[in-house]
Amino acid sequence: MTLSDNLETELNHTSRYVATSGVNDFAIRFANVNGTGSASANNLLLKSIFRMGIPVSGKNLFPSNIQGLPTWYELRVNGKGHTARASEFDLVVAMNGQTYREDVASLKSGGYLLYDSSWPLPKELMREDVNILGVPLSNLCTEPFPGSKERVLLRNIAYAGAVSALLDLDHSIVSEMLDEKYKKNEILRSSNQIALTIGYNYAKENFECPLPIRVAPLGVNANKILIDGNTTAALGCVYAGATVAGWYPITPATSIAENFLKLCERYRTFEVTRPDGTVEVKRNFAVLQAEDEIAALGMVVGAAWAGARSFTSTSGPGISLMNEIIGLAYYTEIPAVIINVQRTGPSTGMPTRVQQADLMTCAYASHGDTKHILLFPADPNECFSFAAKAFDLAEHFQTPVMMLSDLDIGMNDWVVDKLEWDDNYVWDRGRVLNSEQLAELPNFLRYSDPDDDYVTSRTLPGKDSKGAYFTRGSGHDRFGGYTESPEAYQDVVDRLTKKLQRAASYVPEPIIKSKPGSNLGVITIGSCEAAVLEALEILDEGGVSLDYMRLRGFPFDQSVRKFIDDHENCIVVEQNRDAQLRSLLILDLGVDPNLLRSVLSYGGFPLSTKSVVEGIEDLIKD
Amino acid sequence: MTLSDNLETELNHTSRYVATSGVNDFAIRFANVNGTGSASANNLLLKSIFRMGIPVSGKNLFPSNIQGLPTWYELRVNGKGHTARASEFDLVVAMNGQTYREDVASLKSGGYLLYDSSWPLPKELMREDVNILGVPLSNLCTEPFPGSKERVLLRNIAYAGAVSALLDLDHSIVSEMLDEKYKKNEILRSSNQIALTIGYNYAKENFECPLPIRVAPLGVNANKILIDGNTTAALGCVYAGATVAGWYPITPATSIAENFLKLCERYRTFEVTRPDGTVEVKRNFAVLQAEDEIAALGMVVGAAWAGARSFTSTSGPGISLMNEIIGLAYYTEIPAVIINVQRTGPSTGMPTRVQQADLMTCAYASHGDTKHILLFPADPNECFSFAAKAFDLAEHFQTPVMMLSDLDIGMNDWVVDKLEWDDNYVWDRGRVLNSEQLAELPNFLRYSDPDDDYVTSRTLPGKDSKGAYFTRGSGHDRFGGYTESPEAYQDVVDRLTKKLQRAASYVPEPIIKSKPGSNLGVITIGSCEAAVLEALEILDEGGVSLDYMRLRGFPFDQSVRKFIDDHENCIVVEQNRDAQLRSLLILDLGVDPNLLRSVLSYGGFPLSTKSVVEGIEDLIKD
Amino acid sequence: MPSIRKPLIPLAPLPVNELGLTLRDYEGGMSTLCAGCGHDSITAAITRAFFELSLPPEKIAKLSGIGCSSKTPTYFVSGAHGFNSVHGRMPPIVTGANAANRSSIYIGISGDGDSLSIGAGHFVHAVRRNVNMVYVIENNGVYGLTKGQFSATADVGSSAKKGAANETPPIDPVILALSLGATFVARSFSGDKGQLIPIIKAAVEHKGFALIDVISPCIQFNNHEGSTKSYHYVREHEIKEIDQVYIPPSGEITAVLPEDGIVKVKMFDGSTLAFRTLPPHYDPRDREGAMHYVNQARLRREIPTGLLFIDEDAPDVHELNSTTDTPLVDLPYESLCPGSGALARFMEGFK
Amino acid sequence: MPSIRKPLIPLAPLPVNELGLTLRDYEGGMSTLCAGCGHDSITAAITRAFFELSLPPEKIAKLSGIGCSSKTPTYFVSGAHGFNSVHGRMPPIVTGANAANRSSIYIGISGDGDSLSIGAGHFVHAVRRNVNMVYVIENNGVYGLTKGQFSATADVGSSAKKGAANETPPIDPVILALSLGATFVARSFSGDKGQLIPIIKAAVEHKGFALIDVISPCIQFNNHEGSTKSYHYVREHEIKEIDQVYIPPSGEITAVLPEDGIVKVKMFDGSTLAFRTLPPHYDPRDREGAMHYVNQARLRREIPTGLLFIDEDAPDVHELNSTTDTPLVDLPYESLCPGSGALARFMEGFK
Ligand SMILES: Cc1ncc(C[n+]2csc(CCOP(=O)(O)OP(=O)(O)O)c2C)c(N)n1
Ligand SMILES: Cc1ncc(C[n+]2csc(CCOP(=O)(O)OP(=O)(O)O)c2C)c(N)n1
Ligand code: SF4
Ligand code: SF4
Ligand SMILES: [Mg+2]
Ligand SMILES: [Mg+2]
Repeated sequence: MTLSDNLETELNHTSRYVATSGVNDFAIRFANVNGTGSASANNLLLKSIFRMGIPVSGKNLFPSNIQGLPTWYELRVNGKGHTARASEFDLVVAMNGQTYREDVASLKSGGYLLYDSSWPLPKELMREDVNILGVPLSNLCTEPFPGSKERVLLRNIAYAGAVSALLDLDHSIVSEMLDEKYKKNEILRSSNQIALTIGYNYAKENFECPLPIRVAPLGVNANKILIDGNTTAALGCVYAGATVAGWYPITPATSIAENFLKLCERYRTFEVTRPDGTVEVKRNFAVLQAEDEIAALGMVVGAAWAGARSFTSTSGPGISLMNEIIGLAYYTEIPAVIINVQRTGPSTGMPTRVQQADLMTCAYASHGDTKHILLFPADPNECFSFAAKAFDLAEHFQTPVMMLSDLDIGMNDWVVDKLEWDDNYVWDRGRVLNSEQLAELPNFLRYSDPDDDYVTSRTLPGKDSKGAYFTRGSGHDRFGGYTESPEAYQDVVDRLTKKLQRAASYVPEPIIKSKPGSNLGVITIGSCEAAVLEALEILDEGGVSLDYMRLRGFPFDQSVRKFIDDHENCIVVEQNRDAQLRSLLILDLGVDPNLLRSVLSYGGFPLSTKSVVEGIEDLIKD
Repeated sequence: MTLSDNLETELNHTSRYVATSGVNDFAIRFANVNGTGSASANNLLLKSIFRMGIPVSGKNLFPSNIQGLPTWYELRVNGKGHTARASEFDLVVAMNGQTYREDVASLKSGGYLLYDSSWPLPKELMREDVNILGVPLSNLCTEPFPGSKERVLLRNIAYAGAVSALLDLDHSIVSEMLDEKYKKNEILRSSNQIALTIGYNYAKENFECPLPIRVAPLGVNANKILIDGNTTAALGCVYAGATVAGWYPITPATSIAENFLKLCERYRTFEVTRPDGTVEVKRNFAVLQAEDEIAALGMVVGAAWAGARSFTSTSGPGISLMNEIIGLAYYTEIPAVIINVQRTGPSTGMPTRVQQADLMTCAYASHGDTKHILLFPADPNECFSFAAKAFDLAEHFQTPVMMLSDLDIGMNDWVVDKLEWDDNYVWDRGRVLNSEQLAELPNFLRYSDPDDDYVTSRTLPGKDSKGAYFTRGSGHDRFGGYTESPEAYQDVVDRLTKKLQRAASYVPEPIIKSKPGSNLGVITIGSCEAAVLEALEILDEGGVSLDYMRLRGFPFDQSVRKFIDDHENCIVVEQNRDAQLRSLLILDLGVDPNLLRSVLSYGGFPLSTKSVVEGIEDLIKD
Repeated sequence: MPSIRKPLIPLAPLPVNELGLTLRDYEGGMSTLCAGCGHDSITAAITRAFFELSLPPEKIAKLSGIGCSSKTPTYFVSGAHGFNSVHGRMPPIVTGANAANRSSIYIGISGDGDSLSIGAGHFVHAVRRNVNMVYVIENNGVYGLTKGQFSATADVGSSAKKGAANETPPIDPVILALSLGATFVARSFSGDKGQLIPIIKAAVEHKGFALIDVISPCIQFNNHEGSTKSYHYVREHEIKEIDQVYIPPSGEITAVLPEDGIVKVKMFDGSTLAFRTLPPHYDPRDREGAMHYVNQARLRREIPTGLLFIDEDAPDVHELNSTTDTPLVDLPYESLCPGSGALARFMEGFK
Repeated sequence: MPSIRKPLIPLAPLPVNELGLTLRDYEGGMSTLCAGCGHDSITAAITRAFFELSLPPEKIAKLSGIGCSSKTPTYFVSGAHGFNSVHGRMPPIVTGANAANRSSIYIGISGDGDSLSIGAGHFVHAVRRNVNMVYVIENNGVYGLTKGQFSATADVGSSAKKGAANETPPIDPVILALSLGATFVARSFSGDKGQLIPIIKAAVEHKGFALIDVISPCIQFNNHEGSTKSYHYVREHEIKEIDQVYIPPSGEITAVLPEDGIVKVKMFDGSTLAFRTLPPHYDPRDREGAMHYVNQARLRREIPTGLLFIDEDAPDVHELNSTTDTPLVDLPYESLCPGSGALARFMEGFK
């Protein structure tokens, strides 16, 4: 145990990770039943707070089911910008009888409980040490909304109204948002406005509004947007010039392909007039819903072989199925972009919950000796830029590139910097020879003449007979010919090793935040960032100073090695059971396992600051 | 560089790894065209030498093709029992014009070249420093065998005759073998005998027989058999009581399922007389040729769920395809035996060449956090016992078990100890509750009440309603119920971690050969054994003493850790590019990567002693 | 069990079947599907059919892939073992289970996505092998669980909830199965229990692969106007031209059929299937006739339902394999292991 | 190129096609298949058909899975890009390539194992999507490359080389494709170049998925007595009842057909297919009729060959997708990237 034992005494053991609640600093949990339309109410609140210029986050904890099961929405407001998942709440809106017990338990002492007081307070919701706010939501909605289905939906808007009064939300912003949302449907617009007002007025009239937990406008969101990572990943593919997507539906990746289709329909269609005068809409893209994930990646590889930028998006089970073709692309050196929006495994696991548990399987996917380039975005902004980057890397290195997003990033709305695009961007198509270049060669040999990155030049079918060669997943030599000779075979696979090593200096460099003098480092990845950064701040306040490194790509660059070497010990924080990121560091950099310790979280909910603080403290104490 | 630098001066740099040729110590290379029937000629020689009681090995280096491409057969005779692949030859039988150049190059200076002298000596075969033995094979066969197809085949038997004279093989043994082989076909028997005699006599008459490289009868094979690992693996499955096999053809695994079927037809069929008096053959087994590998493993898992011992056999691409269902079996805790006869990857690679390159992919197969039990047989004898063991482990631990054989073990004939079976063996069906046991329980909860190995009890469908439960690859709690709760989910996967840890002490322990005082260790696996042991003997003669450990199962037991701890440094010898066994050691035992260095061979031919000696010397020199 | 809660205490004693079990004994856990989902009605029909057949719960094995449809095995017969496996792979899993224990009654529940996209290859081969099982496709033309993508059974012109129309021609599982030599092919509608229950019974009794393609509207994503798998559309276009009554081995006929156009098929276990066919000359043993009939109806935008084809004589997977009558799982180890003597003799061949 | 070596120097100047290329220009590497393998004859037929069609070699893309059959793309048109991919997955790979570059001519070569076992799901969906390609199944009823296991097309009663008889009913790719709505379905025999060459030409011209199921004996593992895919058996049982001549767009008819029983089909590119059908009323545009005809012949143990069905009007994958006429690979980046301005506007929706 070399981890700074001496620091232990300096630690403050009160619940520092539970941000003291107050103005612009609180967390709310909405407990709903899925399929009842609560999402729009919760989203309304999230977005209104965002528009008031306050840092906010919303985490949707939903079941793998369409209707009738518990679903939660957790909203955290934090003026300092700490928006990792909270683990205790200042306000609980309890709309689901099935989960009353755990909902009320998640409430902090002194917190607020809002329930539908059309019926007597259920005994499971009783708690002496909290403030109970009964709003007769159902009763309030009975008269204005006679349809029972409508009423179920609008009851949610009514609680949003009440909450907005309690938190002191800018009523004009909230109301304006409803106008925007239903601008094409006056009936819905007005019923939503009515429901909002009912709730709002009830709270104003019956409670002391605002509560001590409330918002106060800030101006920090001017250059921010509120967006999910699957939308931005799809945008990244559009901006990278991807033309072919092969995909198969799977939660939580589905909305990438669906968004890509929608975006392409918006930006990449044009009308042509047929000879008979009718108008046809033509598409500068092809989105192919495949029969399964094997086919999806097969289509991507076929399209990439033919020269298109192509990608697929999937999640764990899809990656398992793609294993064989990933190896084919690796060995034949065909670019392929795979976006893996990770969920909880193994097997079907919990499809609507988050983990980062496909790191190993992706790094070494397929049988035989293989290794792949991985990108690890941490938020929707990076999903955009890394998705685009994935195509450059895939084509530059002629190999599969996997972007490992996750359900938290992909499906929740995050406040991030506005996306930006450099119009001077030039796509890196890699070494593709055109007819003029071919004409200058005595002959074309597919796997010969590597450049400094150990990449050889390729040609595209349909273009020039001189560039014709035979792509094969079976043994081939540097000329592209079939071989079963040990030397000729090794020659090619040895180049692949070196090529992948070179990629380390092309993937996005790690984000490092060092303080002078700290000899402990924390290493993390992807969606852990917010919780880890907040945890480090809390630990710092308690006198434990740790340096920070977030990895953004694999293979690991020497800068990663240097960070580890510069510290006595490092703690790797990640969301899986088997410490997979730590494993990759050990294997790829040859780090002594004793120098890397783990804080793991793998229950399926987005990482909370609390679990990171506690995890690190436990290690330091040991 | 901590590897005993001081030893360097003690090394003797002559070619010690090329065994000095002579009596019972030489190697022959037969260069043939595939599909011409050379296998039976070469096999005749192998088996005759075996019957003379001399240690011998035959390595078939064949192409992924049915007819017309180069194929080699390498036969090594070594009185001391060193039968690893030789890399230089004392005699080359050059029957293939396409490969003359490399064939003659593989001949040692002073060695013998046998060619078909019906035509003038081809210039590619000219070499000043070797003895050339022309046998006019085609001419000799023209008269007795007028059919051209027949002649091609029998020309091979003729060279076998010549070789048997040159090597002083016991003629009666050789000739008896032909009688045995063709006992049901007199025409073939006599033509083969004629061809054998033609070659034999020609050599006797024209050369000084025997050559200095020759055999002398030994008595060491009395308790030995000459057999391939796919036959013994199939036997192991039969003896273990496996009743269901789901499989899809793939080289080099195909013959496991085919042998299993044949063996079952022999041992597990019986006749029943139908009411109408006709006789029907009934089968106590089901061999299902699946539509693909996914289905093959699906069948295995279905059968195991229903309570049968079931298995599949496949190779790399099949493992890639099975990834998803491997994870299903792991997480639902269903036994499944998978035999992976490894070939050269990645992708289709070289399907008829050997590697040990699926170690990582098998150890952590499937998305999400997973880990699997692996067995590493080193020869056909272990294929038998480990195959049987695999079922015990799979049922005991209710998890997939993969036996990693390879093409060299699986498809080549090896001289090994006779297989033995203990009739007192009791199969370990693991914790399966029957109706009486169920009756004693208040209720049955699938994933509750773990034993010391963290295994819980299961029930079989079709038996008892009280044992009914729902098997699911989605999130489940210890009761077997569906869950999306972090704690309930973690509870189960944490038990799986511990269960897999326990398995370490159940897999076959490593084979360790230590000499007092050696501070360097060599760690290896599977079919590397013969070459590594011979290499260590050679190095020992040169004054470098190394301890030996061959791993036989994963996860690794503490004895493995101890071996590593007991040595200053270890060298890991394995047949893949990426040092996968070394990676497993580092990850599973937390070994500092700096303590493990690699000797890698991955060209696709069976490991040669030379490459091991050179590899170790290079490391020691560094 | 459908998602509407039942009163906890039954008002009158429930009727019992031959095993003395009530309908309740054939129910499962509470459904978590959307209220009104067609799949729940199929669950109810299965529950009733199994109850009426007096199947011993422990003899039932219920398996599925992944999808809303594939969740339903939890909702019937809690006393039966179930296996909710992975997407598309239920057919080989049943094939293996069935090989291991031929004495169970296998019912596989699948969706149109599960069976005809990712699982298409397995479906084809389970048909080909004539695996002895009831295979239910809960066909809603859509991927329910992943929220509304078109499946391979979506008809051309059928529109998605968001308006886009499907262009790619559908795969009709009935035609596909018929063309592959399936031995029992039926189509029904989740809304029509009167027809579905006897079909399920007949399928259970059938020796071999019994396909029941049940149109089962997804009220969440595919029940709007424009969908050809909506309640409305099916009600308008269904033709129950082929109807049948299942007559158990006892021979007691529980329904009276007009004698006109009756076809009787003797089942493996001695029970009888009696068909009333409206087109008087419809022959449920004429494979090509059945295909023609279904194809022609499709052109008229009609959906003929009922048991469309049956072949009781084809060998099933066990006959093809000559599997012993004893379930393989029940064979004692002694009958499986040849023993050390046989091994020693076998070794002689390798000397 | 078949495995018999050709003299290096041609004796007379070789005939050239419209592009000035000789037959040699359509050949590939030396075959490594067994001498006498049916697959080599198919290679030769493809070589000649492509030569006669004057296809620009660089416009040809030849793809395959894994198997002896799948090796053959190396043996024709060296000047074309080829892709020997993985077992069973050629259809999606072609689908992707075709989506990316619709201007190439795609030919996929597969085996019966490759297409109907491991690749069955993909085959089904490539048919359904009407991917514009020539799809050749080199059908030998056996797994050649893995040495003689029965494939899914092995007929019942067909015996393996070692004597075991196949029991499981076969999948007939022609019936399967017809039942799935395939738009071009032909069957032929590797031994019959006179028939095969015009079929290949027609398949190239066909807009959409063109299946050619070619019976192609495996002389190594499935050419013995008892095999129904042997040269002997096919020669005895083949009926060339449906024959056709391919008439190029120029309209120049190179073969004379008896006027009796002639059916002409106009192809997408203006060429014409003229059929001579022996059963005088055979209508190659009648899907059910074709199925019926093939099914009936099978009962008589006959193998009808020829172009059995064609539908030139069905939309192909690009029509279904409304893909732009310019191959996607040729679109400049500017036409694909909406630019920073559009992005800024898009961002407004997320404020
Ligand atoms: C390998 C894999 N790919 C994708 C998914 C995601 N997925 C779950 S259900 C489903 C489709 C369900 O459609 P269907 O079978 O028609 O069932 P339904 O929900 O309509 O009843 C998909 C694609 C998965 N679970 N596994
Ligand atoms: C995933 C995978 N499984 C199995 C194999 C082994 N394999 C190679 S070819 C082949 C079957 C070939 O049969 P077919 O497609 O009919 O081609 P043929 O050789 O008969 O022409 C198989 C099973 C493989 N290459 N990949
Ligand atoms: S989404 Fe559709 S298929 Fe799924 S439960 Fe709801 S109604 Fe049924
Ligand atoms: S094994 Fe059969 S299919 Fe393969 S090349 Fe030889 S003859 Fe042809
Ligand atoms: Mg569906
Ligand atoms: Mg074949």
